[in-house]
Amino acid sequence: MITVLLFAHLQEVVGKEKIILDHAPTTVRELKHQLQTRFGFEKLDQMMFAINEEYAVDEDLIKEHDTIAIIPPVSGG
Amino acid sequence: MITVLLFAHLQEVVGKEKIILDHAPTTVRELKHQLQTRFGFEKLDQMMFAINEEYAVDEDLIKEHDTIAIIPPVSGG
Amino acid sequence: MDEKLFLITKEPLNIEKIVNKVVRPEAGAVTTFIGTVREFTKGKRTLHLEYDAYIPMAEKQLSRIGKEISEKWPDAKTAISHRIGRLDISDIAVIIAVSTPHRKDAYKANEYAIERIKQIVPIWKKEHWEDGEMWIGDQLETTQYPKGHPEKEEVE
Amino acid sequence: MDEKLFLITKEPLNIEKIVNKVVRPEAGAVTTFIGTVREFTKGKRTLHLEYDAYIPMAEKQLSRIGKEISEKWPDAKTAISHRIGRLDISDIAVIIAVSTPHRKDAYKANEYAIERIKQIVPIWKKEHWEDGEMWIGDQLETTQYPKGHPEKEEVE
Repeated sequence: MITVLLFAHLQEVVGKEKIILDHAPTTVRELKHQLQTRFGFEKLDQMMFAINEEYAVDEDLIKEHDTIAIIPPVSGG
Repeated sequence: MITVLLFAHLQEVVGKEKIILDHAPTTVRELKHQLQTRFGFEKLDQMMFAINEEYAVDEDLIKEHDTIAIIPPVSGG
Repeated sequence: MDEKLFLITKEPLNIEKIVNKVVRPEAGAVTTFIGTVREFTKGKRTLHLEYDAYIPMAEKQLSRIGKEISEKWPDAKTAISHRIGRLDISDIAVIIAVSTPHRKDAYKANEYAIERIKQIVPIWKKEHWEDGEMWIGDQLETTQYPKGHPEKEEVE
Repeated sequence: MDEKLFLITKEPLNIEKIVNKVVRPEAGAVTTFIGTVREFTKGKRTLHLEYDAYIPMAEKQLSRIGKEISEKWPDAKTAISHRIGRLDISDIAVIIAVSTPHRKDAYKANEYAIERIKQIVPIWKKEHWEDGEMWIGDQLETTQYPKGHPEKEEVE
């Protein structure tokens, strides 16, 4: 099981703060693929991803119980 | 009559906040000369001068009742 | 809680308090950057803003910026607080305070901090205008993250 | 009195108050420079400082710096307060606050202000050390005023 956190417009579009997936995808790339095909997420190429609060690249591995965050382009400051 | 204001170490060396001169020298250059010869001021070339709160050059004219300030290199900030 | 050098908070920000976190006998200069809510952006009037953040990660990223600054300017000490939630015009969104022994470094390190905040800290701003609202992305408008992540030198 | 944008005062300086003089709906960025009394300068320990000023002229010169900034950065608003009298370690000697619509200008204009203060504002610092005291002159150590006055471009 993994948790996928949503923020900003993604949170509003999906209507949830997080998505729980029963089975951990093997990599960030595989997670993106699932989000696109199963949940219809768009423009994931413009998002950053974090695993357990650290930025991750497509090749990074996802483990059971990891917390993934989808991070749209930031606009703080 | 003119007033010559002293600050910082000059004030301490001379032991006064100002000097009153009965007769106004004609220019800043002439004032410097008087300060050197009559009062023994040293290193006046390293000082700036102001007439009525504005920086002045050697050629600037001094009028009756003007307030002159001798301004050592500044060190604010 | 608010003694943290790197803080995301829903409370109004106090400049004095944040400056005091970096004032030290060996530092003669403190620069601060105070980001306030601007009413007009490119002619469009903002009514108010809303900030969201991935709080624990945002605080980690702020503290990483502090570490980067200490590597580049070893004598610098940095404190950053960012407010989230609803903010009105002229409210303070972010305060960056950097103290250094000498002033030039304090300016440079401070400017470095705000640039990095706009690159790597997971905080998002929603503009509320008279005719609508929108989450704002990628203010710098220079990066598109074609690979879905910031370049190596940006995240390392 | 202390609503003045350009002020020489014997009272302790309040950052919030000075920042508030320049916060405006059209400005999104405020930078401040806070000069504090440093304990060690080139290995020598300062016990406390004393500042003297030619007050009316110093305020005029500060306000001229504000004018110069408005000429270089037309959207900037500047406030500067400098404290005089006795100051202890970490006390605030000077606060410069500059607000601008965009941040880069706020840094540049602020740094311009502190450089100009060190050139043209008649304020003097006396260092008190364990083994003596001295009025400090010409901190920049770059100009000698061989003609007894700053160069034209410095005073115009």
